[in-house]
Amino acid sequence: MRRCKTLFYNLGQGIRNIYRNRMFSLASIGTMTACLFLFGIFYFVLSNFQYMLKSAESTVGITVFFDDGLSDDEIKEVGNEILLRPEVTKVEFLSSEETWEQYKEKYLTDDLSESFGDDNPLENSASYTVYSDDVAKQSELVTYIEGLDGVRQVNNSDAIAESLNGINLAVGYVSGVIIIILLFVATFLIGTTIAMGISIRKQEISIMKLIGATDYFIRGPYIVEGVLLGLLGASIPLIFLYFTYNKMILYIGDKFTSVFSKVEFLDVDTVFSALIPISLLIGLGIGFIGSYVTLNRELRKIN
Amino acid sequence: MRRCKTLFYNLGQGIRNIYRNRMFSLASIGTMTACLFLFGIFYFVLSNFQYMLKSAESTVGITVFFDDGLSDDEIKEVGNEILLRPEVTKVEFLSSEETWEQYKEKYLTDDLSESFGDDNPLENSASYTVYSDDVAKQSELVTYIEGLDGVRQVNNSDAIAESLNGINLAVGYVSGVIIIILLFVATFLIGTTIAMGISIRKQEISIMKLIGATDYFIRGPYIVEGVLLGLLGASIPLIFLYFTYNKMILYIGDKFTSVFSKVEFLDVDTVFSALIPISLLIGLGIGFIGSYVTLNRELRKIN
Amino acid sequence: MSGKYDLNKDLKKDVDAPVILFQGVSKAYKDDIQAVSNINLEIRKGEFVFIVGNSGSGKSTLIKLMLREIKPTEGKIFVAGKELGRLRRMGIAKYRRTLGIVFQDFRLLNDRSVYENVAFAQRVIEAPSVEISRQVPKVLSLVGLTEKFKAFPKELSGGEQQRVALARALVNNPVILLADEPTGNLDPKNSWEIMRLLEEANRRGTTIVVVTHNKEIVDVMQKRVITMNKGVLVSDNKKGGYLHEKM
Amino acid sequence: MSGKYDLNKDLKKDVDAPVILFQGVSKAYKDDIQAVSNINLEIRKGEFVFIVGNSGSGKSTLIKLMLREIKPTEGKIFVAGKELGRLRRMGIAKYRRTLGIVFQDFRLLNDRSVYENVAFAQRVIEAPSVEISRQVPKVLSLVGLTEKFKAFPKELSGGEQQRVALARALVNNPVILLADEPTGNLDPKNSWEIMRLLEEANRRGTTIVVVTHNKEIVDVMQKRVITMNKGVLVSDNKKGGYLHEKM
Ligand SMILES: Nc1ncnc2c1ncn2[C@@H]1O[C@H](COP(=O)(O)OP(=O)(O)OP(=O)(O)O)[C@@H](O)[C@H]1O
Ligand SMILES: Nc1ncnc2c1ncn2[C@@H]1O[C@H](COP(=O)(O)OP(=O)(O)OP(=O)(O)O)[C@@H](O)[C@H]1O
Ligand SMILES: [Mg+2]
Ligand SMILES: [Mg+2]
Repeated sequence: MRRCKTLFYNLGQGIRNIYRNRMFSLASIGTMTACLFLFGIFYFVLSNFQYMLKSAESTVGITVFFDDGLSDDEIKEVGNEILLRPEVTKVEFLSSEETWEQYKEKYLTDDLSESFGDDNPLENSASYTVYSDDVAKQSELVTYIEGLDGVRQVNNSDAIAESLNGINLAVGYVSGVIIIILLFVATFLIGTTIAMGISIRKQEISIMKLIGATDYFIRGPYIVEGVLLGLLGASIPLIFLYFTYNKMILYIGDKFTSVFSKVEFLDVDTVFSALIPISLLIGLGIGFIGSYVTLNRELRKIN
Repeated sequence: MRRCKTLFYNLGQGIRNIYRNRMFSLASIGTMTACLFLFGIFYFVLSNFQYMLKSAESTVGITVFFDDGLSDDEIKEVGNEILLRPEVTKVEFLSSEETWEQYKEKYLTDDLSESFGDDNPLENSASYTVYSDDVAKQSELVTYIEGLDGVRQVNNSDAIAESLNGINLAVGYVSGVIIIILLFVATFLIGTTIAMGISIRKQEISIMKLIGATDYFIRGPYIVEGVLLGLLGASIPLIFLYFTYNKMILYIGDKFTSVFSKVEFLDVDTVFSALIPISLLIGLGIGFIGSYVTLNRELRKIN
Repeated sequence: MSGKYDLNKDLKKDVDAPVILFQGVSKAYKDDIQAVSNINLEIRKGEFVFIVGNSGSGKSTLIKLMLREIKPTEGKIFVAGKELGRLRRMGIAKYRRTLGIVFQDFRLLNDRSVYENVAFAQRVIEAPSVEISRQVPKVLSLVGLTEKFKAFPKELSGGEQQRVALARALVNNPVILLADEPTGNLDPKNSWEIMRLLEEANRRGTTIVVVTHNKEIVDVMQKRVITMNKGVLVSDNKKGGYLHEKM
Repeated sequence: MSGKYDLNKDLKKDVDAPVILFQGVSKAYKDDIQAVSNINLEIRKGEFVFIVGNSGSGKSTLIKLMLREIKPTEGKIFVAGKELGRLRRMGIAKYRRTLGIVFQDFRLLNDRSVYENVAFAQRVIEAPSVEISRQVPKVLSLVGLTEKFKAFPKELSGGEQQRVALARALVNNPVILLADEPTGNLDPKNSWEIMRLLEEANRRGTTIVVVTHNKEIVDVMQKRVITMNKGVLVSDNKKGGYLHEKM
C-alpha cells in the first residue's frame, strides 16, 4: 500500500516536474532525440552497407581450370568436392566452347574469328567459377581447391577479394569508432543537460532537505523524470526514423539506380528489430543512470 | 573613449560570466566541442574518401583498338588526338605482341601456346589504354574517341566507371545529408544550451531592466560570452584533431595496408586549411547568433 | 536622448505637474484577483509619503505600477506629466534610471559582489569610472556596510542585504525613491538610521515613497500617510500616524 | 526507525536534558568572519524564547546551527541530549522532521502551489493522505490564506509568503519551532495574530525560538529574551523587553 502510494507520488511529481520545467525537459528530450537520431542514421548506413558488401562478396568468383583431358564425370566430381565447402554458394561451369565464344567476341574482329573456322584454340579452357560468401576465407578455399585431383590451375581475383575484405574491415572499424564516439558524445551531452537541470533545482532540493526530506524521498520524482525523458527522447527518433526509412531507401535507390539496382536494402523490420531495443535501452539507461548519479553527487554536496 | 570603455566592460563582464557560471560554460563548450568534433571526423572521412576515389578514377582505363593495318605513325596521331582531351591523364600503348603474350599467360597451357610457334593470332590487337581523371565524362570521351579516324572499336569498362561515379555521387549525397543533419543538431543543441543559460539568468536580467538598464547594455556581456564560448568550443576539437590526424591516418593505413597501400591520404595541412576556418566560423556564428537571438527573445518577454 | 521621453529632464525641472499622478488606476492580476481598485493619488515633488496597510492590501502593487514593472488594467499613471503607459522600451529604461528602488525581496544580483551590485546602478546611467569609485564606497559607508563590499549577497545577513538594496537605490541621487518595506529585516537602531538617510535625501529634493509596517516609525515621523485596505485607498493623512485597524 | 538517531522519541519524552544546549559554540564563515563566538545557551522544553540583536549580530546563524544547516567551527550543540555533529545523513533528516522552521527568506518551493508547499512538510513525515487533506486547509485558515491555496509563491505578497512559510512550520505540530523573523513583512495586526498562534503552539508543548526585530512584540509579550551583539550573547533575560542599544 505504502509502496504503491510512493510510486504514485513519484510518478505524479515526475510528470509534473517535466511539465513545470518545460524548458529543461525540451532540452533533454531534444538532446536525446538528436543523439539517437544520428545514431539511427548511422545504424542504417552501416547495417545496409555491410549487407550490401555481403551480397557483393558472393559475386566474386574463383576460376578453376582442369588437367588436360579430364572427363566430364571427373569434372563433375571436382565440382561436388568444391561444393562440400560451407562458404561456397554456387559453382558455375563454363565449357571451352563458351570460353572461346566469349574470347572471340571480346578480342577478335569478325574476319579474324572466321579464319579459325570451327577450330577452338582454347580447347582446354573449360572452367568452373566458384562463388563463396566469405571473401576473408578465399585464400584458404583456393588452397583447398588447388589440392583437389584434376585441378590444373586456380585463378582468383585476389585484388577484388582483398579489397572487399579490406572495405569490410574498414567499414566495421570506422562504424565502431563513430558509434563509440557518438555514444560518448551523447552521454556527455545528456549528462550535462541533466546536471544543469539539477543545478537549476539546487535551491529546491536544499529546501526539501532542510524540511527533513531524505535523499531517498527527494530522489524519486527526479529519477522518474529522468527515465521518462530518456524514454521519450528515445521514442521520438525511433518513430520518426521508422516512418521515413522506406522513403529514404526508395529515394536513395532511385538516385543511384544504375549502381545499386541489383543490391537490396535491408527491410524496415529487420533493421528496427535491433534498433528499437538498443535505442530504448540507451534512453532508459542514460535517463536512469544520468539522473541517479548526478542527483547523488548533488545531494551529497548540499548541507 | 566611451566605446572603448564599453568594450572593456563587456569583455570583462563576459569573461567573469563564463567563470561564474562554470557549469553552464562547460556545458556550452562541451556541446560545441562534441558537435564540431563529430563534424571534423566526418570531414576527414569524406575529404579523404573523395580524394581516394579521385585517384581510383584515374586508374580506370578505356581500351582503344585500331582499324586493320593502321601504321605506327597513324596510331601515334590517334594517341595525340586523344591526349587533346583535358580529362585524359595518360595514354598507354600495348602492341599486339604484348597482348598475345598476356593472353597466352592467362589462358593457355605451355604446350598449347608453343603449338602456335611465332604466330600471333591476335595480329590486330594493338591497343591504347586511356586513363582519365573524371569518370563522369567517360561516355562523352568514348564517343569522341569513336569518332576519330582509324579507330575500330572502343572498349570501356562501363560497370567500373559507373560504379565509381555512383559511389562518388552517393558519398557526396550521404556526406552532404549527414553534415547538414549534424549542423542542424549542433545548432539545436547549442541553441537550447544558450536558452537554458539565459533562462537561468532571467531573474538577473529582469533585475537589471528594473534598474533601468537598456537592452543594449544588458546584451553586451552575454554576447561577448556567447562568442567566446563559441570560439573556445570550436578551438578545442580543432586542436585535438590537428594533433591526432597524423596518428589516425597512420593507424588506419597500417591496419589496411593491403588495400590502401597505394592510396594516399590528404596531408594535415590541406585538410585543416579548410577545416579551421569552417569550424571557427561555425563556432563564432552559432555563439553570436545563438546568444543574440535568444537574448532578444528573452529581453522582449521580460516586463 | 530624444526629447520626447526625457522624463529625467522634466522631473528635474520644477514643473507644476505632480511628480506622480494616479487616475482611477486598477490592477487585476487574474480575473478574480483585484489587487488595487480605482486609485486616485497625487504625489508632489519633494514629498515624503508612507504607504501602510494590511498584508496583501496592494501596497507592493502600487510601487510596481509606479515603476512600470506592471501596467494598470484600468486608469492612467502620469509621472512628471507623462503617461507611463505610453513609454516605449527605451523610454521605460530611461525613466527607471531616474528612480531609486528598494524591492521588498531585495532583488540583488546574486553573482556580483556588494560593491558591484551598487556600482551597477551607476554603470547603468553611464557614470564615469571615477565617480563610481568615489560614490559607491561613500554610500556603502552610509548604510554601514564598508567592510562587506567584497561579499556576495548569499554571504550577507537579511538586514545586510536589505541595506545593500538601499545603497543601490540611493547611489544615483534619484529624483524619486520608491522603497518597499526597507526596514523589514532591520533592528530598530538600523531602521532609524535608514529613515534618517531617507529624510536627508528628501531634504536634498528627492521625492520619497516608503511602504512600511513599522508603526513606531510612521507614528514618530509624522509624514503623509496613505492607508490601503483590500486594494482600496482608505485614507490619506497629510501628517499622521499608523491608522488603527478597523476590524 | 533505528533507536540511535530517534531524537523524535527522545524529544517527545519528558527527558531531563535541555531541549537545546550550546556548549562554547563558535562559527566562522571565513577565517575573518566570526559570525558567533563562544555561545553557551540552554533552552528547556516548553520555553518561548526571543532572540534579538542588531543586523548581522549572528541570530540567523544561531538558528542555522540549531537546524544543523551549518556546523559549528568550535563547540558542541546538543538537542535532547544528542550531539548534532554526530548525526549522519538519515539522522539529520529525521531530526529536522521534528522541527518547524520559518526561514528569514521564506524558502518556499517556487514551482509548487501554496497548498503543496504546506502539504510537502506532511508528505516528508509520510503522513497519510487523509490527514494531509484535513490538516493543510486547517493550518492555512489559521494564517488567513484559505483563499490563496492554489496560488504559487510568486503570486503572493511578501506577507502572504511569510504566512505560508509559517503554515508549513506549524502543520506537523513540531516539537521545536524555529522562526527567523516571522513577522518582518507583516502589518501589526497580522503580526499579533501570528504571535497568538505561536503562543498557542507553545501552550500545547512546542518549544519556540523566535528571532525578531519587533520591539513592540518583545516588550509586550514578556518572554525570555536573548540579546546578541556582534556574535556574542550579551544578555539573557528570563522575562524581559527589547534591550536598548548601548551605543
Ligand atoms: N503576480 C501576481 N499574481 C496574482 N496575484 C498577485 C500577484 N502579485 C500579487 N498578487 C495578489 O495581489 C494582492 C496584493 O498584493 P501586494 O503584493 O500588492 O500586497 P502588499 O500590500 O504588498 O502586501 P504585503 O504587505 O504582504 O507585502 C495580494 O492578494 C496578492 O496575493
Ligand atoms: N554564508 C556566509 N558567508 C560569509 N559570511 C556570512 C555568511 N552568512 C552570514 N555571514 C555573516 O555573518 C554575520 C552574521 O550573520 P547572520 O545572518 O547570523 O546575522 P543576523 O543576526 O541574522 O542579521 P539580520 O538581523 O540582518 O538577519 C554577518 O556579518 C554576515 O555577513
Ligand atoms: Mg508587499
Ligand atoms: Mg538574519
